[in-house]
Amino acid sequence: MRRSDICIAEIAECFRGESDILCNPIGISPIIGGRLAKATFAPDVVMTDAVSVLATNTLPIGDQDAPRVIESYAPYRTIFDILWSGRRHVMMGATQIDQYGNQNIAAIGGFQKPKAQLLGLRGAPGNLINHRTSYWVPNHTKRSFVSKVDVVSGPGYDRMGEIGEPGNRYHDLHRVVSNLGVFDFDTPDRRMRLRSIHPGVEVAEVVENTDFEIVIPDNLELSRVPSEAELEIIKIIDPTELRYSEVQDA
Amino acid sequence: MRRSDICIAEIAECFRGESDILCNPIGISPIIGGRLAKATFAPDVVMTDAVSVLATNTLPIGDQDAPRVIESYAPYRTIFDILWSGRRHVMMGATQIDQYGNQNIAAIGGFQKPKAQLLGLRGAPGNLINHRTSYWVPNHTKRSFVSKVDVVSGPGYDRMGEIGEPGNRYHDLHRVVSNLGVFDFDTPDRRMRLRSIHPGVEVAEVVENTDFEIVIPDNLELSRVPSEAELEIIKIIDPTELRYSEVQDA
Amino acid sequence: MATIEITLEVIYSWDHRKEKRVSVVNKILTEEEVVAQIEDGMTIGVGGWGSRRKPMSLIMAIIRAGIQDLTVVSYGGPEIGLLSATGQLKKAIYGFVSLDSIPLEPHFRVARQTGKIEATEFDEGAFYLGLMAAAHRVPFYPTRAGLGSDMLEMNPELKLVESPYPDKSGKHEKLVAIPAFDIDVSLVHMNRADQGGNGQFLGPDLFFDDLFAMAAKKTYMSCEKIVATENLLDEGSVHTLRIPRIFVNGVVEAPRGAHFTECPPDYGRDEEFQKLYAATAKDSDLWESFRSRYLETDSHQEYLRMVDSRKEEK
Amino acid sequence: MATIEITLEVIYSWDHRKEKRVSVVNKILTEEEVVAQIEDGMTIGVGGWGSRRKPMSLIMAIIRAGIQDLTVVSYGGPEIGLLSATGQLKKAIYGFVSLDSIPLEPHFRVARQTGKIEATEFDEGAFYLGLMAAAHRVPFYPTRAGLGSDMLEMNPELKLVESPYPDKSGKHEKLVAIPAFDIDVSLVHMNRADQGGNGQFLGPDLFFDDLFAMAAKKTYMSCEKIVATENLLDEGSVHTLRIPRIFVNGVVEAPRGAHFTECPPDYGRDEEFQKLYAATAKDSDLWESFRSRYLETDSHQEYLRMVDSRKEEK
Repeated sequence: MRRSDICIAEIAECFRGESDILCNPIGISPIIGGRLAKATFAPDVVMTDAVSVLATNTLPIGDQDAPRVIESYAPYRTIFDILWSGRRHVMMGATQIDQYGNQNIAAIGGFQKPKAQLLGLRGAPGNLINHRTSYWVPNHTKRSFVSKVDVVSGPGYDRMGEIGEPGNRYHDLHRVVSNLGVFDFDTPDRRMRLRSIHPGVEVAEVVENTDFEIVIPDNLELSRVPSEAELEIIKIIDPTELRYSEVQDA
Repeated sequence: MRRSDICIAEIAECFRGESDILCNPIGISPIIGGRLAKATFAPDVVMTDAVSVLATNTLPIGDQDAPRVIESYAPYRTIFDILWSGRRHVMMGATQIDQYGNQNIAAIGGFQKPKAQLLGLRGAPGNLINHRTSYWVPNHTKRSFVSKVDVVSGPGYDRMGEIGEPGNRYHDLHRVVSNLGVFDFDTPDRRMRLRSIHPGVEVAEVVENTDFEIVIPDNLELSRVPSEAELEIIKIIDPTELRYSEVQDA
Repeated sequence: MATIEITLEVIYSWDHRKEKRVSVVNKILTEEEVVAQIEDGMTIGVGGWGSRRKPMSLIMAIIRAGIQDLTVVSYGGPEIGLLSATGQLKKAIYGFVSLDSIPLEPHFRVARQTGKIEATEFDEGAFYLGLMAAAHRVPFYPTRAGLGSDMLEMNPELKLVESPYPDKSGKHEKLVAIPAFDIDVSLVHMNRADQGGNGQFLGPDLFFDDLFAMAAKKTYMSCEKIVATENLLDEGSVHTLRIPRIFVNGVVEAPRGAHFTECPPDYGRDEEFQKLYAATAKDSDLWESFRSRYLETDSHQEYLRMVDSRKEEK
Repeated sequence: MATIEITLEVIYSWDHRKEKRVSVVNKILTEEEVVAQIEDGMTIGVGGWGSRRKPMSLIMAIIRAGIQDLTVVSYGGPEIGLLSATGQLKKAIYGFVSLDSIPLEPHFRVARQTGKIEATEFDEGAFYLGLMAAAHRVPFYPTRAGLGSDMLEMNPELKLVESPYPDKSGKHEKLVAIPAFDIDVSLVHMNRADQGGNGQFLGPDLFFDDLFAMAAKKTYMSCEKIVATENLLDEGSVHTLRIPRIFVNGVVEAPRGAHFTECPPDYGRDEEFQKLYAATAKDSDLWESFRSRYLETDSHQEYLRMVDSRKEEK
């Protein structure tokens, strides 16, 4: 079992129980995982073709010519409508993430004159404050799981706690999936918790690669391994194995 | 020459000099007059087919099957966009209008429990505060040209003067055309002025049928009589003579 | 390894745990099942515009069910007139109330003049903003419309908001804050839909039906015809697929479901029937016979039979 | 009586005073004529999205004309990268700056990391509201987006606005007031247009080009092909006619005018050329040869010849 496929099954798990929302994962593994969820246990979510329609059928990633069974029109303006309505669960990447889930995809070294310009705020400020959001970090190190992010693109639980009611009422930071494990914020003080660890990973590896104190539960579960049926479906979604370039095996 | 045709030529005159705006007259004579303007001296305005498109060609009023040369899509949402952008000149009716141009199409006898419910505010509040507006009153009497309107749907110059800058900066009450004459507000105190009188109408008739003191200029002009070419075009726009049912001859 | 047929059709409905197909979302309901979700005192958003593409079969079902104390939010047409005539309407919130070919809804006129209903009247564009604010879950959107007119006097609950930014002369413009409508259930009528509730308009204008669907806690969609998802593009371009099923809680197949309002290209307005309806506002005997003949029917189908039999009788 | 041929074609262009036909609106311009309307220091709105349907032939004309101190407002793509590389860009106001297949615009990256340009960065949805506010001529639209993130720290000029309405717990929600963008000239690229400037998109998404057109004091539209008004529906449904000419001051026929960005269905992105362009951000020699070969051309046509000759050379 390759690590990437475990990650993808756990990304899919982020969307378990969802229906009648736009499942909107961004990036290679998130798209594969989101489409796996829709292809299996979450068929009632809607997903885009990554261009401008909602497609009922499962599309191979990056295949512009795959036949689409179109449910509805979804140009960017409609995506913002859906975003603001709250009927959306997005999975974004995070170049940096801290213990309360503050995410940075904007810049390293501060915004004014960054050492490294990253993607920018993109839709993160609006996503986080309007609907459920999960994150995907393919390279879990102390440089990605940091004690303090350089810029806050997507606000975490501490920041949103300061905003308070009613501004924070739709904030719902769901999970973080990394190449080492799955994390959530189901702790009394909303600090990040190791929810499950991928088979083959040691807890010490997670701790060593995290620049903040992470909550480790007493009876830690192992991340789920995809079934053979799921692996077949993953191969359909990602026939050219883009996923393996994103995640290193142990 | 029938009075109605004079009215229609003067309605058309309201749009002289306009280009690259939505000429949006509402009601029988206004639509005929607006289409006459576009068919002749104001070809660069755009007009709707009264349903959902902007049509380049001149359409007979009420003819759902007339071929349309469609310039652009204009569902109601787009009409509001255009309205708020200011690139529109509307001509509305007025059940009551006062000396500062306050218009009532909402109710007689106050809003709370009206003696007579009229159309309502409709788009008048937004129209008046966003772009040029003219009015059409087919029956000029003391009950329509009143000293005080029962409800203000479209605000006149006194009301907008109270709002002041910057709220009033797009307010532009252009003209009022009635079955007796043409009126504007080109006076120092923005009271209504008789701009021209229709051929065959006496000034006394206007004064007697107006419940406020109207400004009469020293050298009063006669309203324009449509040319024969215009009359031909009016017949094309209104082949079933709907216009004659709206305006009585003297 | 589990045996699954790897086809586009199959793979989107496979549960790896139970190793079986998951049923595809099916939200088909009857009018009665929709109306069972509506309670006395609720606020109902109604799509369409005037006497155009109104979800009349659902309105008739509300009348049959006798739900009381309703508030209707709409670019108003016969739904407001009918529900005020039957005494089920407590309050109307509207941009206008019209039958188009009859400029003022006659039963609405009566209701207003007798003080039978409460009324909150907005400028037409301001109404759009109240709907959009609800769809976007912000408490208000600002507009200039209403300043100087009696809209603010008529609705003393409306507040102004000052722009935090100065204009070029240093002034902070005051605008009217149009509050987000608080809608419990929206009802819209589409030309086509699939069983999941993806809606399609084939006529000239969507009106604001997508915003009604987004603005409400629950939305029910009636349609002329339910088609398979893969057939949605048979009759209109992708731009006509404007209400995604995520905003729809149930879908009702109701052929001629907008009668007597228009639903082009499927059918035009039944002007003759509309005139008949309009005439009942001024004559209680006419209303009583209209009510007993058309509103006491026990289904949309029977209503249509009564409508059609009238034509045959002539 | 005046002799006029009473045909649909004729009667909309007849002047009763002069008794002659009035010319039908014709706004066709060249790239140079458009650029002559743009002055140093202006704020330019640019339609499209990332590396999709950008009005590149107009951007190239701005580069040729050497207009300085520009502010660009856009869902940014190569227009921001190019104008910062040529030193003509003073400030960028954006929701993002991307080449899509290359997630971060590489020249923009350099400009930011060297502090060469000022930057005002918005949440993508907040950007939409700033554009819509400008189109609707209101000073701001409110949104929740930005609260809790560093968007407010990054843009200290942004203010909050408090809702005048209490929520159910009695609290008045504070929102970010996104100010209307102040755009002098907008540039958009359409698939088709008529000579009056009615624009048509035939690809998957209009993006926000209608709002750019409305939001600016003047708007210029380039297009792949100018067609007769009566042919506008030949290739797309009425829903694709989304920019009426009242918002367009001039229209330029520019086949392949969006190169190297995509303009489907007319053509896709020239990924190879985009890679070539992207590589120039890290190598001043490469940039110099790119600049002299492609940006010092004297017309869009010559630019295309240079692009095509490169392919032939290979």
